[in-house]
Amino acid sequence: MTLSKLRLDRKHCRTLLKQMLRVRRFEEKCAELYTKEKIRGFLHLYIGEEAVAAGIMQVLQDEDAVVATYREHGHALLRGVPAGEIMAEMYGKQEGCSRGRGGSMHLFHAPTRFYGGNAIVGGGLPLAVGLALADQMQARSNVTVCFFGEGAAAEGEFHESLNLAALWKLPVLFVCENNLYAMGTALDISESETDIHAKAASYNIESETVDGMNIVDVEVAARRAVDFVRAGSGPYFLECQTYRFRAHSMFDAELYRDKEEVRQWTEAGPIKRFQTWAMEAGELNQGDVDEIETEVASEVAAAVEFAEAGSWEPVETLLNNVGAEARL
Amino acid sequence: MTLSKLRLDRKHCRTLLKQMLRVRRFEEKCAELYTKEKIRGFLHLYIGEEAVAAGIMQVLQDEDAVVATYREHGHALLRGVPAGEIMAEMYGKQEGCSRGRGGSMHLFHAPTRFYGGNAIVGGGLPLAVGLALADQMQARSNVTVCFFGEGAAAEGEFHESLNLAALWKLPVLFVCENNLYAMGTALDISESETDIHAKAASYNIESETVDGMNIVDVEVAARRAVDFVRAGSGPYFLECQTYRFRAHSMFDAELYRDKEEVRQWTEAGPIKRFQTWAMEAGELNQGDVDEIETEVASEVAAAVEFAEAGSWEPVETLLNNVGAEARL
Amino acid sequence: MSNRMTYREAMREAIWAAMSADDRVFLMGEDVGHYGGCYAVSKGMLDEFGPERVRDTPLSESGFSGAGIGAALGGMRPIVEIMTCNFALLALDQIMNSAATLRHMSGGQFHVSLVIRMATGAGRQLAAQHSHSLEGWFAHIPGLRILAPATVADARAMLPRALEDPDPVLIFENALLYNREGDVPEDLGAIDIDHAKVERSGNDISLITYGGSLWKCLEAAEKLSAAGVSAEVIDLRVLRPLDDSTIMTSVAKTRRALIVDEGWRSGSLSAEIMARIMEQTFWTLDAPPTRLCSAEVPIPYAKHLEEAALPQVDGIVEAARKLAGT
Amino acid sequence: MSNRMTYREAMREAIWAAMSADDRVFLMGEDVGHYGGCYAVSKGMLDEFGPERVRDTPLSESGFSGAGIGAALGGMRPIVEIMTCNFALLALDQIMNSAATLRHMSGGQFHVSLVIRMATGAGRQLAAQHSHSLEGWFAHIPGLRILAPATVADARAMLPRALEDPDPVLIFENALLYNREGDVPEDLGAIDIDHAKVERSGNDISLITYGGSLWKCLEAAEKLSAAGVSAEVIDLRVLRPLDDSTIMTSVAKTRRALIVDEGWRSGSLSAEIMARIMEQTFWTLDAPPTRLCSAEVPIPYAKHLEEAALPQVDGIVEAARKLAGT
Ligand SMILES: Cc1ncc(C[n+]2csc(CCOP(=O)(O)OP(=O)(O)O)c2C)c(N)n1
Ligand SMILES: Cc1ncc(C[n+]2csc(CCOP(=O)(O)OP(=O)(O)O)c2C)c(N)n1
Ligand SMILES: [Mg+2]
Ligand SMILES: [Mg+2]
Repeated sequence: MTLSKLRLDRKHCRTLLKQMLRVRRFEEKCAELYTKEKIRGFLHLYIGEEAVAAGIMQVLQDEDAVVATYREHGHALLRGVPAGEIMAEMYGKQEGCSRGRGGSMHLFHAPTRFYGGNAIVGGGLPLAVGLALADQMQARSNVTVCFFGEGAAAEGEFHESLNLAALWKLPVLFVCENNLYAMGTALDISESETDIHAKAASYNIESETVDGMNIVDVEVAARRAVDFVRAGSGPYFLECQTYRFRAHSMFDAELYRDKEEVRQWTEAGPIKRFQTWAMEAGELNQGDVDEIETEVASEVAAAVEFAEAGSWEPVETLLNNVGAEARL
Repeated sequence: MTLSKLRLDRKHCRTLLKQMLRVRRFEEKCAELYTKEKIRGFLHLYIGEEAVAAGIMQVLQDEDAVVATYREHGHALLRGVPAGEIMAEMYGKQEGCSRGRGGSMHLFHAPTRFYGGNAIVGGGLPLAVGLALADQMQARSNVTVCFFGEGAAAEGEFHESLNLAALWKLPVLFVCENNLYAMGTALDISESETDIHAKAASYNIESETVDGMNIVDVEVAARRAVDFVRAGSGPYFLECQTYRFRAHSMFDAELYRDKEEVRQWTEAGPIKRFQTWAMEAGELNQGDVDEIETEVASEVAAAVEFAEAGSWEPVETLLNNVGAEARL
Repeated sequence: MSNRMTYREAMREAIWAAMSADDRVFLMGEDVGHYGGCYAVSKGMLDEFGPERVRDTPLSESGFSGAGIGAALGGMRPIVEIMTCNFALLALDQIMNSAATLRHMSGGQFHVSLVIRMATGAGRQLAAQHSHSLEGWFAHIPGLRILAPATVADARAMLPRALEDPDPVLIFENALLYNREGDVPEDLGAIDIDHAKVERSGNDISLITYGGSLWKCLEAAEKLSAAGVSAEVIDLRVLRPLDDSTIMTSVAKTRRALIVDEGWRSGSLSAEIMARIMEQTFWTLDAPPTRLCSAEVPIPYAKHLEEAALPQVDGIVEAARKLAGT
Repeated sequence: MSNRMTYREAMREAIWAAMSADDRVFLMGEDVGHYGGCYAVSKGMLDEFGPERVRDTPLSESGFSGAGIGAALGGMRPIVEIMTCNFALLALDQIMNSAATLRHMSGGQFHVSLVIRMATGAGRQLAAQHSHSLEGWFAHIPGLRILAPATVADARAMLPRALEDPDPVLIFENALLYNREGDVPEDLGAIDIDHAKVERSGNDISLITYGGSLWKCLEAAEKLSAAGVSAEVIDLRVLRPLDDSTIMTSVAKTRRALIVDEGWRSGSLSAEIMARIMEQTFWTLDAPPTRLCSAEVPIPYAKHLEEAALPQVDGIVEAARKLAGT
């Protein structure tokens, strides 16, 4: 594992493992609740990709902004949105972080500057550009991190956003979560140039590719990238090579990839890998892991409890939140 | 002048000069007719850029397709649309190549596979991709040439189209007419990477830059490009560096560039340059030039006459050509 | 003679048959191939017809819709699939400024024989960005033909006819219908696809609707019948151009009309129908036509709120009874 | 006290004043800076406010509209200029799926205080891709506020109020109006921008319109008056939300309504207004409301055809007389 500029002491190892496990266990619970019909609509699991969001969130500050996709439970959780509010949102309860209006694909949270939750592929990129523009114009040294899949790189909005960000030297960190598939479309049938990070060069954007299954690598790269962006040097493009272990959504028959490929990637999963390494390196022991699992389990249980205990928004307020006043 | 693979005999020199002059004189007349209010709406002149379309049209075959922009009088004329029909179109007469429905920005002509005439910047690129796809799927060895300005390169449709063309190895020749300005927006305030042809690399598209003020260079490059495309090797991207001598449209106060810059480019104009060279090289003499001017003048005069003699479509047929039958 | 199948199977069979019959027909869109279609409509087609004709596209709605237009100009008969009408907004420039206008701008020289299919509608808790019902809104655009198959038979019959149309046709498939079963007659040619259809005959009130709401209206008509109100139910089927004559004939008979439309109320198709009724058959009315539309809110995720936002059977019954004065 | 100026000057003064008063306000769009604005509205602003606040953008309507949304979320007050509504189609995903829905999807946590200005309308022989009148069509979208200033005073007064709005506001400026002169009162605050306005009072018929057509209706009203028909002219001003009460009050008085709308007829704003009249004041009507809209054709280039495609004064007079039975 790359260790440059990163103090991998016991405490930090514990944090990294725990953060990944929080997402993993939370989402496993979501999948279970989906089959029980507690959660409905589309549910896109991040399982397998945890190292990406977990690595990057490490290096953000409170005032930074985050824009994500419809596969954003992990990002929300790791950004600090309370697990209970996320779960309640997926239940459709008014205690949810979007008052039950958004559901799984539209988690929002003002206190942590978490701007969603965007279910239009590529749609978050222009927003991130604008958030960064606002920071730049108001001379705030915040960073806006924008997560998206490699599938989004084909959309026109990707192109327009990267150009704007580079042209105006905006403080955006673009994080491409390259999990090789956009639904069932493999990268090589959607991009004439499959080296995603190389695209950044055509906009004069600094970029690099990192092993997204290795949280330490991700964190190191993220620190470099965020420092660069925060220093006012312009945008940065980070491609994280990763893989989703589960189906695209709960409706996907996974006809487009074979089980062996999935098995191999799962084998090299980010949690297993980091945990093994940290234990072998003597930074963590079984007791630590058990402790973390217990903490995480109780967080998840509490989240479910919170969601279960939540209430339904009265139907009378259906027209709320369309506009500031009910004048629309 | 580059002469590789090009037989610059007297006949060909005559052709090249004449083709450029046809556009120049035709458009000078258009400008005049605009001030007389014979032509209305927007009028975008190609004056100064003639070498680009003239050079490229040399190498096309009858079955090839052409897609252009709102600055397309020259392309239409050089592709073989009769001058009279173009002029009549700008008059709004039903003898016009689009029956007076389209005007200056929407010239169309089925017999020469001239697909417009598109006033949405970037809007022609996906069409060109589709035309090429149709040719590929029907195993025809046609080339589709798509002209657009450097301003279009910022649009999302540029990105989506280049990716599709490269991904599917489609027979499209993308011709970027880089005249340094998109209306009043200079290249360096609209692109983070101002080397336009370099963008093609990010899609794995072959590309080159050529001096668009030099018709011989353009023709040589076009031949190479068209051969490549016709051979089925995939798309090709040609950036032609050029300059528009006139305002963007008849409404433009030209606040964004200074007269000296315009003067310098005009000095190095494609017609002046080629004519001087051809005369110095002994390929053409003053008599040839005079003859060409006479031929061109009479073509333009005939076009005006045709347009003047044209008729107005009766108002009763207003709803025609919305759909095949009048069922819309 | 007829065959029983689901709406999904009907669409699949329609595409399959068209591809088999005509080499110029091909299917293009996101995940139509390897994934099998986001609603499994094109499952198995990649194996049958190959990747040239069952063409997975990158995520680039504007690009591949425009490519569909170009391919049509080049003599092909593309079926472009946009996963849902929500994403079709990304392709609207190509649809309105190119597909719908090319014939006109070219003075009739060119025409765009393109079919674009997309899913539409709410009801599956997919929230604001996946639940638009924009078919009525698209019906504003001259140059387009807008189809909204509600029945399995129409799902089967409309596509081949759309492919014969020399101009662009948009087919909106309400995603809630894919699993619905129905009968498809053997003789597809006998299915008229230019007109609205009286799906249920009645005398007291006309329920005018299309797509997913047809089934709600038919259910409501049953309930109304029990309450002594005889409701006629009209399936519009073609949203552009609207078939005024079927509408007016019905309204002239029942003298009362309720339009049920899953689009947002203001500026919806329901408004257009009300305006036309007013223009064409005002003097036969016993009462002003009314309408039941979606609430003017981005569709909420929570089930009870989503249900409240959409026209439902009980609401239709209530509105109809009020209008009928019972 | 009032000042005389053109519509263009009024828009310029409005933007200028807003930028001077509030650092958060900035203008962003194609050619707003060095070129001086495609309709010369922002001429001189680059020199005054610098390139940060008068921000020339690349041709990327979706990108910079979305950037405007993000900047609004980040606390700025962007004025995004899209040259014309024809090009706004490229930004529709950002407008409908983000700007209009973010408040709702986030359960009220976020709001998008964004103003998007764009030119609209036909009449200058710019043909099919430059002549759409889409304001009524955009008015279908919940979450947006749609303004259509027809007078010079409104051109001056609406922008600052739009900037105060916590939610997205779209301002449609009919390009034919830029050279029109009018008076702007010193006290802008006194201008109510939430309601429609009776621009001319009358008793026999209500002419309901907005934007460029207002002036045609006023001219028609003069002619009608000469023919003994007293026409009331209503300028809608705000197309979403519609001010039903001003409309209904007028129609209840005149009992006859003619809606004049430059949009294509089917699914136009005129249909919505007819539907509302039907819903709210049906029983006071002496005759069914009628409407005069643009012909359902992409706008042709030829002058006589373009004129024939749009509502004109003579046509308004004729339709009004027919309706008034004179
Ligand atoms: C504009 C748009 N087109 C299509 C879809 C449907 N869709 C949802 S996710 C997805 C795949 C996206 O792939 P990628 O960007 O790689 O992200 P991943 O799901 O792999 O994380 C598609 C096609 C959408 N939501 N938005
Ligand atoms: C989508 C769109 N946005 C804006 C415009 C207005 N517009 C017309 S031409 C033009 C500049 C285009 O520049 P470029 O592509 O370089 O072509 P050039 O005019 O220089 O030939 C602009 C902004 C348009 N027609 N379409
Ligand atoms: Mg992916
Ligand atoms: Mg240019």
